[in-house]
Amino acid sequence: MAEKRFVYMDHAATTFTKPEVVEAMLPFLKEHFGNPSSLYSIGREGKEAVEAAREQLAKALGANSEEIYFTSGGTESDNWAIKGTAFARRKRGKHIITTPIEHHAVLYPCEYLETQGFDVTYLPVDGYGLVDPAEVEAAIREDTILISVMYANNEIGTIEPISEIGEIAQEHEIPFHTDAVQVIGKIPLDMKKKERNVDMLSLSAHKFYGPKGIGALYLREGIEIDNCMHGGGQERKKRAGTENVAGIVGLGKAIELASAKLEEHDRKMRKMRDRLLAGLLRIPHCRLNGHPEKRLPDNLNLSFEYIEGESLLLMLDEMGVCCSTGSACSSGSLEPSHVLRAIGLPPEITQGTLRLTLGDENTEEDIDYVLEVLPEIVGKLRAISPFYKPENICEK
Amino acid sequence: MAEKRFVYMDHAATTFTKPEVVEAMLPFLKEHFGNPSSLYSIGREGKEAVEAAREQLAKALGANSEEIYFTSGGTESDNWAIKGTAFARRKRGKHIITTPIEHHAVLYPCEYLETQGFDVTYLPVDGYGLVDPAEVEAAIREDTILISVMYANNEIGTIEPISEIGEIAQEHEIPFHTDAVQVIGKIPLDMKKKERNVDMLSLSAHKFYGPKGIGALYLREGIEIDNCMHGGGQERKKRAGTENVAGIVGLGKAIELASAKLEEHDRKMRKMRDRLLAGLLRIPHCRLNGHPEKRLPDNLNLSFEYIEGESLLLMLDEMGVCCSTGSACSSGSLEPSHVLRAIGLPPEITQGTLRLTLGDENTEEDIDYVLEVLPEIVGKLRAISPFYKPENICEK
Amino acid sequence: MYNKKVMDHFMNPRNVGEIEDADGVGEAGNPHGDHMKIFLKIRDNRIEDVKFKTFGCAAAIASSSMATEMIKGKTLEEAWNLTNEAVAEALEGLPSGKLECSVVSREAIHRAINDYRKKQGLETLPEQT
Ligand SMILES: Cc1ncc(COP(=O)(O)O)c(C=O)c1O
Ligand SMILES: Cc1ncc(COP(=O)(O)O)c(C=O)c1O
Ligand code: FES
Ligand code: FES
Repeated sequence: MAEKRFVYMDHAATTFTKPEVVEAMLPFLKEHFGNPSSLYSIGREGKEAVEAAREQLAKALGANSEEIYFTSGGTESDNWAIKGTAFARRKRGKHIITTPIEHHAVLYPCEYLETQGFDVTYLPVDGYGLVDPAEVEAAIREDTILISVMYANNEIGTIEPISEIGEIAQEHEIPFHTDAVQVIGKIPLDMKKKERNVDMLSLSAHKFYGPKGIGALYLREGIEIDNCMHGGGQERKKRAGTENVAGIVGLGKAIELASAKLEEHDRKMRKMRDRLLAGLLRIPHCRLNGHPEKRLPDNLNLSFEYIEGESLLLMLDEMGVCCSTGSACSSGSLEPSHVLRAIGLPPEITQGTLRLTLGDENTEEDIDYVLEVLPEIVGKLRAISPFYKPENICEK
Repeated sequence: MAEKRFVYMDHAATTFTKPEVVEAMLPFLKEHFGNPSSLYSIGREGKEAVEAAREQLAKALGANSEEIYFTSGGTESDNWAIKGTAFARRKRGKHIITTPIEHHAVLYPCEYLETQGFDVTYLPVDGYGLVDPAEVEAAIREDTILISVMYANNEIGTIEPISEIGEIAQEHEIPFHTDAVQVIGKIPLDMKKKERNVDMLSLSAHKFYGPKGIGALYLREGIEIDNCMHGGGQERKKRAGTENVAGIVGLGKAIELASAKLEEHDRKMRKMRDRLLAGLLRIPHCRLNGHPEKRLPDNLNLSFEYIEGESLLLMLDEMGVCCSTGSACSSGSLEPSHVLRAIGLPPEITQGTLRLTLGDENTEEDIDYVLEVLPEIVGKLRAISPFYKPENICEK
Repeated sequence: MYNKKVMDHFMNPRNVGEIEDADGVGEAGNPHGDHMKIFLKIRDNRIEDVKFKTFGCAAAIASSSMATEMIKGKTLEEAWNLTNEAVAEALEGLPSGKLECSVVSREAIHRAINDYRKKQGLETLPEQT
């Protein structure tokens, strides 16, 4: 086997924090520690830094900075958007439309709302995980108060037709939320143009080389929403709690860095990903999940028949390769991925599924390495699998 | 006037982050960036760090580590405790007991619950801000499902009779929450002994020399509570969202450092505070708010008649002294403090109120400095106040 | 998550394979789709050789490997009485929630022994659950 090498290919789970981002944060952990709500000078420094980060993010999204609210991460943004809208609009109706392939940070708030008297429609998705805008339109009822469809799926990478769905939502005057956690720093957004029909959008800094525990919710002006965090007057009285100044500054720096290199990043990711995919598809009984074209530039989701994902993951880890079997949040649980189930993947194939997500520091050498070790490991695991018939073994 | 000196006396608003804390955090912003939910090695490092911090906090509280849940701060902990308990127990009743001097992170969730059909009793407090346990008992109804009384008030420093109130709650089998945000690192707690009747307790790292944007909720085993953040399976499925690993590690280090020096810190704070108080009380028409003995060792809340707080604060800032007029969250607002109103302070006196909260890096020289500049500034402002009668001027 | 011993048995599982003319073959699975197939070569009431194939997580594979090591050379009675706790202990512990993954090996062993007994015209023994 090849010489062991550390290859991180789980950027959809979390990314490292870029050194420039850590540098930008440090002063706010150290000397500029004031509470941004305070009137005196060292408080104002924090306040200014928070507002500068808000500008950075607004610029990247083509949004107004008054439409940006910092939160503790993607989960809070999703929870706030879903539950906040539902409770604020409950007098108008109790129907919510979403998809079965959302992140749990959207699905579980919806399930919670079901226990509170709301009614949720989970749209069908096709074998690629695509939502059909016509199905959205068909699901709309008199009492529909919210539509939430993720921008791109975190497991299989499929990108949804957000503009089309947004247009339908807009026509029916229903607020439209999208979980864009996996999209920021990869696909250019413009809340004034391309995404003009998106009313709420969630993001999380640790998916684009920022720190963990900080995110934001884009809230289009005029959108009716209940607060989720009640308390002090921070974030223009919409999200209470002393600001995580260092985290916010880190998010600002991270989005600035990502925005400056969107195209370059996209090209680099695609090139590496396509070579990796071509190489891995040579393994027999291996299939790509998610849409072949409408997918994130850095995501590969592959099922290897006759083997089990955790074993595959751990053997890869032993060889220095970090990746994931589904969404990171559900690894360690025995439940098969709800996304793979929703796209109709049979359970026995679902089990042997691996997600490889590329990122900034990956190199062509990393691709070479994975192309060397992964097929060997698949072969090894198949050799001990009671389901695998020897006549099928055709790895070199 | 004395030579200008930077004196931070607003530790109740936020503290600086101790260098050892920043040191402890850095590796988790840099090389150990893995997602704690991931199975491979670099994820496990994050997981272990989170669990080590949980142990540190549990030890400091005399709690089991399974009773600790990390949150994004004191505000989230309070919101979760209040709304989570209310919604989980709404079938049993709709009555909540709290006080009018709680932080907004408790008060506003209560007000929100009132819009959702709950009924909230705000207990009376005396002139010192003390709650009478007999009043708690008297307020209990058949349908009372939660009692929340803060451990110590963030503005006037008064420490409430938490043990006694806890005992009453326990006798009536009503869950008891306390906001201990201002207490951690100052007063030793023991959830197995002294605080054995406290079922839920909120804390926030940036009040004890940890980072902003991270806190915890102590939840006694068996306590019934709805999730506030729904999503991934983090925090034993009770608080979803990718863990703020660096923040959690910082909280752990900060509580460890604070716990090791509780007594020393207490002695040091009291000594400085008492000298500062004695010196300031020489200013005529100046009064101490809050209880003279049952108060936090580092808190002074003083009203200077005939002057206005914001002016006082800004002049002090010009002299390098950072402090606050009330809670940091409400400064910048023109509303008089709800706490000072609740203890019956007349509005014209409330206006001239200053909160000075001492901390770790304050020195006797800082006290000397404030004792020199503050009386001068008070004198200066009184001299331009139309309400102030010259015959009252008695500063040297 | 897994200790060194578990990782060793997972990365280098012992006794992997099939025995063409096995005296007893047993298969067991669980609802998650995990599956083990075990092959026994038996002489004089002793397990002379054993091979297995397993589809499952690292805990399942390591338990299969350890269980086969533990029954090799043992009498059928000894092999029958091997508990999954003993396997877990020999592995120096499994993570909580992964103890169940070792149950499959015990069931497969029981079935292989019963398969052998059936072929010998003996009555099968009741499997504990
Ligand atoms: C699509 C999607 N939504 C939401 C989240 C939740 O974000 P966070 O873990 O930062 O709260 C994630 C990542 O875990 C995600 O991939
Ligand atoms: C008593 C009290 N409760 C709650 C909070 C809220 O904590 P945080 O701002 O960290 O969310 C504070 C501080 O602002 C406080 O002093
Ligand atoms: S005069 Fe400015 S706040 Fe009242
Ligand atoms: S055998 Fe299924 S998770 Fe271990």
